[in-house]
Amino acid sequence: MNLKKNILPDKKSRWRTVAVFLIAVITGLGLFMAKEAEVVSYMSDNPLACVNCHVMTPVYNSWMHSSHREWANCNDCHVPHNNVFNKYYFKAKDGLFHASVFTLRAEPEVMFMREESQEVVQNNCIRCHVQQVTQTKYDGWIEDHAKNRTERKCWSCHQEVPHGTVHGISTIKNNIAPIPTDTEETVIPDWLEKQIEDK
Amino acid sequence: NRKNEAKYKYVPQVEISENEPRNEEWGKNYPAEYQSFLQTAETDFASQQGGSAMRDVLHEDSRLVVLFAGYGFAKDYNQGRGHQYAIEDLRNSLRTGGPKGKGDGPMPATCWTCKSPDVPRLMNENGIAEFYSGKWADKGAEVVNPIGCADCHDSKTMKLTISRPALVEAFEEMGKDINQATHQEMRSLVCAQCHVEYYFDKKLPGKEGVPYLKFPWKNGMSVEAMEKYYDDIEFKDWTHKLSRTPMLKAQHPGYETYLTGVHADRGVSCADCHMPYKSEGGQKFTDHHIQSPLNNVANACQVCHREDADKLKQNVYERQRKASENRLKLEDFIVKAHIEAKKAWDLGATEEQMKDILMDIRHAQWRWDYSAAAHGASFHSPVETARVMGSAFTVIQEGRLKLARLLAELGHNEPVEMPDISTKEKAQEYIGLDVEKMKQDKEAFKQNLVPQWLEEAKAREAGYDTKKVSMNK
Amino acid sequence: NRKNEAKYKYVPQVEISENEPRNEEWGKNYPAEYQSFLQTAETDFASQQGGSAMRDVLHEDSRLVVLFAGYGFAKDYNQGRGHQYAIEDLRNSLRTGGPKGKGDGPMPATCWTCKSPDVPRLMNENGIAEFYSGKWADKGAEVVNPIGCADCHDSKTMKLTISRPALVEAFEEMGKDINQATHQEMRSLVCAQCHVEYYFDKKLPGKEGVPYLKFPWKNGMSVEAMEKYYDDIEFKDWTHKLSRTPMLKAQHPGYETYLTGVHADRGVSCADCHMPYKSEGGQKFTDHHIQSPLNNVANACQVCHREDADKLKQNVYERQRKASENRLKLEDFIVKAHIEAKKAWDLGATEEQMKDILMDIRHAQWRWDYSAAAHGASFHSPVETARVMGSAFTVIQEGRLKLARLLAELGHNEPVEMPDISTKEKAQEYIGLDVEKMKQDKEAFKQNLVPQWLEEAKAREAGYDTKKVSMNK
Ligand code: HEC
Ligand code: HEC
Ligand code: HEC
Ligand code: HEC
Ligand code: HEC
Ligand code: HEC
Ligand code: HEC
Ligand code: HEC
Ligand code: HEC
Ligand code: HEC
Ligand code: HEC
Ligand code: HEC
Ligand code: HEC
Ligand code: HEC
Ligand SMILES: [Ca+2]
Ligand SMILES: [Ca+2]
Repeated sequence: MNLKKNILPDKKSRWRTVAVFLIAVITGLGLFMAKEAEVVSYMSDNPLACVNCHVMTPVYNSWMHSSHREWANCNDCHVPHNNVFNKYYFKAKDGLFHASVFTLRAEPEVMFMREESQEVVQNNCIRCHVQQVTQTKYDGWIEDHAKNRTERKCWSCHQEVPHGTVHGISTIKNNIAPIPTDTEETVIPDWLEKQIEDK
Repeated sequence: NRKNEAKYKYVPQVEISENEPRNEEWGKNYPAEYQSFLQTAETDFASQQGGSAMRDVLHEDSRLVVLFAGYGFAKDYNQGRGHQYAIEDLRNSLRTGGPKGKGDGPMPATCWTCKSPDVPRLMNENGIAEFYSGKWADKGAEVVNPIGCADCHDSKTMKLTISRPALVEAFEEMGKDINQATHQEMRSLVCAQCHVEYYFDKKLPGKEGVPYLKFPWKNGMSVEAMEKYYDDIEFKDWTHKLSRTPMLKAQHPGYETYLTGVHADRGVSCADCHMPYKSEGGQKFTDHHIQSPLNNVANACQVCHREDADKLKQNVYERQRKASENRLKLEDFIVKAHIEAKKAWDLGATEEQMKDILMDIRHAQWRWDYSAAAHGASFHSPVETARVMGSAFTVIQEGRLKLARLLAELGHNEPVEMPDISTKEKAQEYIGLDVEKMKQDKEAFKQNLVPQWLEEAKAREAGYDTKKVSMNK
Repeated sequence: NRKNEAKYKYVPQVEISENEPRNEEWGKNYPAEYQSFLQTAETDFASQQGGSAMRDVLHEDSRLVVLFAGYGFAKDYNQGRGHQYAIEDLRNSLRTGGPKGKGDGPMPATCWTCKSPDVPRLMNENGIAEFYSGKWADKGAEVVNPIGCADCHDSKTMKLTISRPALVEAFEEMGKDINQATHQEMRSLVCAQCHVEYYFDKKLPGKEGVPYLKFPWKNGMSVEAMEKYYDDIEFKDWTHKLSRTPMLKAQHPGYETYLTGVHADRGVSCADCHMPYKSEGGQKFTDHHIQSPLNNVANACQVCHREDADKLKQNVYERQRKASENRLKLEDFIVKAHIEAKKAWDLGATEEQMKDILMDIRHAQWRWDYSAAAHGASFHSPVETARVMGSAFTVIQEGRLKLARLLAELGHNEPVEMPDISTKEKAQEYIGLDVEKMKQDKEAFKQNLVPQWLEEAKAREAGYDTKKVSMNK
């Protein structure tokens, strides 16, 4: 009761109606957001989860054409991997943030990683490449690596890993990518399917 | 919903109908892809052994004339060039002869299958077996657009799609469902519609006599598995003119050999190297200028390899050099085997005496061809290519030893004299080809029949246009 | 600076004198490296074709007995195992026979060269040519420590160092200065002191008669360059017992073939795979358990390749399988050539008639051996290995065709009957080896001479110890 009191204004107040309305809107919006963003799929590691948002298509496509496609999916880089709890906590937080921005249509033309995200990614680069970047025996092979890697972000040099050197929502000509909502599962057109059956 | 909104952020200029064969129509909606696609008309790049320039394979290596004696490839054989030329090169090739009209000429209609987006259109309109029926010249007016969008894309969704039944049927024969292919696999499978070994099955139950296009993958895609497939059905592409061997032609097992290489093993697709991303005006798209990646190392290789472009080229060249070093020796041996077999026949050898020998020649040349015909194989899969050549060396050694003993028995115990086949012309003369005649026929065909085809096609396509406008509300 | 700080973090327990041959002395200062080094005594890992387990090559593939007829390798041939066994295996090998004392036995002192850190010590004390002089048994009491620290390290700085003159001299002959080698190159060059093709030059001006250890690299390291080198100086390792061919033995051109592979091309060194970093108790050090990397894929391969360990193993096995498939066929052919040549001699062939044929056999077997003897080559450089085998296929085909014609001329126009060589024992009997006798001699040697050697060595080394303590202020 107390709680209700704290949230809802006095029955008599005209704010009451407004508040009820607002709550309804927020809940509805939340559900809408969840649906729009395919919240459930967002829990998975499948990169398709990210393409639920068209704004993610450019990064998806650039990743798809990158050296890392076969080894690292989005979450391998963008989500902490130090422990399971952290992984999902970060994902949820991040997901809600993205979803809100998205729903508000506030996405900038060119996105940047927030500082927190940068740290996460940097740690993930190191997680996979730890031997290459920390073993002194590669000092000779990769000049200056030892010093630079500690003071700079990996991608300040490895600029094309994995999204290429050009960033921004409009950097991909045709925003075509396989999307999770795509229910069509066959790669054979109907006419051909029929012709083969008829044969 | 906003996703779709974004997906079609580009403004569609026209609505593209199913199986639209005219690439320029698609190009109206996707100008960047179309412009790059047009670049496959360029012919100015030659690498060590590939590239888009016209390369006369018989001229560069006249042994092939003898290897293919009695078969079309001895007449004319060029290295593949850009997709834009698929129709033109097919018309120009001496292999297709100089038909004078419908029902004429050496080749079946099936030869069109891998050359044009008119093919799925026709198959849809008339049926698959109907498409494969008849002579090549019968469909000259129908098939006019070079390889293009409708060969690989669904016109509604732009998704990659399989437009050729042979690949679907081959998967079925292997007990696989091509619909299970992942997106990444599709980026190779669209190529596997054409860049594969094939044969014409004239004994298909219910379709007897129709040269039905098939891929011999039932037992697997290795050189041995396909060889067994052909041996089991006692198939032959032709009978060799000199040695009378029942021969097999390995056309271009590009996909099959690619699969055995380390790039395929690591999930790298054909499109990754031959259709990398390209940036123009700050925008990225799939480069549809399909060509030798060596003309585009920065986008094609350096995405994954941080090496110098020159070094990467050298890596490719080195593998190609090592392969061709042995390939040429192998060819020498097989050429000799054909000529030695001819000598044996001339000296009165019997069918019985020749039987095993001819099988050795058949198998050796099949294996050689499997390793050679897909011009990319020595890079796509250098280790498998070398293994296959090794197995060919083995078979041809056995064959030539038998031949040596047979010849000795027939009274000829010394090396058989070899003709001068040092140039394409000499070799073609040796096997008895009248090239001048063939060229004249071809000229006549180009003067008379081709213009008719083009006119007919123009009239037909003018019809589509109207249909098109009406659809484009 | 922090790097140096780390480098000298250990507290030296003893001062190690120049050319200290006793590994345990070094081990006092570098216990982690020493402990891992001791693990080369393990023999519990067998991969598809390698590993540390004892593998009798002649038992696994009895064709080799015939290929090496008349030579030591027909008696006994095992795959290399851990460095700890270098001395023991050399003593146990039937190839070194059963010497009864100084001046006795089939092998020269030079055989010790690649087996022990006592070698640089002796060379320093007595001179290089002096070391190579005399019989193997002459130095049995001097060379007792298995391959160890002093073979690769400078005792003062611990820097990698070249302790064997043959490698330095080979570089000079190629007009190169080994002192220019980078640190990364040194990580392979220390191995190249031993894992290379070699021969004994008994004609060295001024040192005539001394089997001086040389690497035949003057014209290059390819199979053709070395072949030419040997042909030019008309060198032979032995005369084949059946075919009377002047033969060459390719010992283990590991470094030469490695250099032609993609890993070397990318700057990956032997040590990267065979001596990766290892972490123990938070401390990182170079794993001195030199072995098949397949027993340690995580550290050896996954540093660079993030693939599944199983997949990486399969990559290796696949390359090895493809190589051995052709290798075995090649061996069959060369075995047959030897036996056919014997038949020809038996039927009265003349030197003149046999000359070319024997050269073909010589070259074919040399090339086969070059591709096979370094057991790692089919992975280190699969493409070059296949190329070399292809060239061997070519030469042996020519040879056997000549043989077939010659045999026909001599009245034998049919396949030569092959003996049963399906097991090591049968093959050794066929080539006329008295294995029982050899084993008895070996037993006697191990009972009588070896214990004497060990005692002498113990006494000598006891002397060093005192010297050592005094140095360790
Ligand atoms: C190998 C690691 C890695 C993988 C895998 C990866 N990213 Fe990134 N991502 C980065 C790095 C590094 C940046 C920063 C790029 C820069 O600032 O230059 C980045 C930046 C971004 C940005 C900011 C926008 C921009 O263009 O810089 C977005 C959005 C993004 N990634 C989403 C994704 C999605 C979605 C996926 C999967 C489809 C993905 N990432 C896969 C490493 C990765
Ligand atoms: C609901 C739509 C949506 C989904 C689903 C989505 N994103 Fe985003 N994402 C956005 C929007 C909108 C932004 C721009 C935020 C800004 O910079 O204002 C963004 C920004 C980012 C950034 C850069 C900002 C930052 O957080 O540092 C990264 C990285 C990123 N997304 C990664 C991912 C990954 C990884 C996934 C999938 C696991 C994903 N996104 C799924 C909408 C989405
Ligand atoms: C999940 C593991 C993983 C993560 C996370 C990861 N990488 Fe990689 N990276 C790989 C693998 C696997 C390869 C390919 C190695 C090979 O082919 O030998 C690779 C290759 C590379 C290469 C060489 C190829 C190229 O594209 O130039 C660079 C540079 C590189 N990574 C940098 C980075 C950077 C920078 C990050 C962080 C932004 C990162 N990696 C994150 C696994 C990872
Ligand atoms: C100051 C620039 C710089 C920074 C910062 C940097 N690198 Fe590098 N890195 C290089 C250079 C230069 C090379 C040499 C290879 C090349 O030519 O790209 C290299 C090579 C590599 C390679 C090997 C690529 C191959 O050839 O397979 C990996 C993996 C790598 N870096 C990962 C990282 C990671 C992870 C970080 C961050 C912890 C990082 N790098 C930070 C410059 C840098
Ligand atoms: C790892 C990169 C890579 C992949 C994957 C790849 N190729 Fe290639 N391909 C090459 C290179 C490099 C060449 C050699 C070009 C040359 O010699 O100029 C080549 C050559 C070719 C050629 C001969 C071209 C010419 O100029 O003669 C054809 C055709 C070809 N590839 C088709 C395919 C097909 C089909 C696939 C998939 C089944 C495929 N490639 C996969 C890199 C690749
Ligand atoms: C399964 C698909 C397929 C079929 C069926 C097919 N081709 Fe081709 N054709 C190709 C491919 C792929 C190439 C490119 C080969 C290369 O890389 O060189 C090609 C190239 C050609 C070329 C140009 C290069 C050259 O060889 O001169 C001609 C001409 C040609 N084909 C004629 C024919 C003829 C005639 C037939 C019927 C007997 C035929 N094709 C059937 C796929 C096919
Ligand atoms: C419809 C059949 C067909 C399809 C689908 C197809 N090709 Fe081709 N391709 C051909 C033919 C035919 C030629 C030879 C054209 C000529 O020489 O006239 C050719 C030529 C080539 C060449 C040689 C170009 C040059 O410049 O030398 C390359 C490379 C190539 N194709 C790669 C691919 C790749 C990669 C794919 C898939 C993304 C693909 N092809 C899909 C039929 C096809
Ligand atoms: C030989 C096969 C082939 C042909 C022919 C072909 N495409 Fe593509 N196309 C591809 C492949 C492969 C992709 C990459 C698909 C992916 O990665 O999802 C692609 C991607 C595209 C895309 C998606 C956006 C992009 O750039 O990645 C568009 C749009 C497109 N093609 C249009 C066309 C048009 C228009 C034509 C005819 C002028 C055409 N294609 C002909 C194979 C082909
Ligand atoms: C999408 C990534 C990708 C692309 C594009 C690519 N490669 Fe590779 N390449 C690989 C991987 C992965 C390997 C396997 C080795 C490894 O695991 O690091 C490899 C292996 C190789 C090797 C060693 C295999 C051998 O045959 O010895 C060479 C050489 C090579 N690539 C050259 C090229 C060239 C040239 C191109 C362009 C025509 C190219 N690659 C394009 C990823 C790629
Ligand atoms: C890229 C990694 C790599 C490099 C570099 C490399 N090796 Fe190997 N080596 C291997 C692998 C893998 C095997 C196969 C082991 C097996 O079959 O169990 C092998 C096998 C061997 C063997 C046979 C071992 C056995 O168990 O039979 C020897 C000896 C050897 N290598 C020595 C060398 C030398 C000397 C060098 C440098 C000149 C070198 N290797 C460079 C990976 C490497
Ligand atoms: C240039 C260096 C070098 C010289 C000289 C040398 N060896 Fe070796 N030896 C090696 C190497 C390296 C191996 C390991 C080979 C392998 O990977 O299997 C080996 C292995 C052996 C083995 C154990 C495996 C086997 O073959 O049974 C014996 C025994 C042996 N050598 C005997 C000899 C004899 C006898 C001589 C003199 C004729 C000799 N060695 C001269 C380098 C050498
Ligand atoms: C002083 C000579 C010498 C040097 C230096 C040397 N080796 Fe060896 N190596 C041998 C001999 C001899 C054997 C065979 C020992 C036996 O079988 O008794 C051997 C065996 C091996 C084996 C087989 C081990 C097994 O478990 O099967 C490998 C792998 C190997 N060496 C790698 C290397 C590498 C890598 C280096 C350099 C870091 C190196 N070797 C340096 C002489 C040497
Ligand atoms: C077959 C050659 C070889 C032998 C034998 C050998 N080492 Fe090494 N050692 C190496 C190589 C290679 C390295 C790596 C050097 C580098 O990268 O700078 C190394 C590194 C070291 C280092 C530097 C620290 C480290 O762990 O990287 C020490 C200390 C060392 N070895 C001690 C020893 C001792 C003690 C022995 C004898 C028990 C020994 N080594 C025998 C080749 C050898
Ligand atoms: C220090 C780095 C490094 C190490 C360690 C290493 N590799 Fe590689 N490997 C490479 C590079 C670089 C290439 C060349 C391809 C490329 O440029 O990506 C390569 C290529 C390959 C290839 C393709 C070449 C071929 O023959 O087809 C295979 C397979 C491979 N490595 C397996 C292994 C295995 C197995 C091991 C461990 C025994 C290993 N590698 C150790 C860096 C390494
Ligand atoms: Ca065929
Ligand atoms: Ca030798």
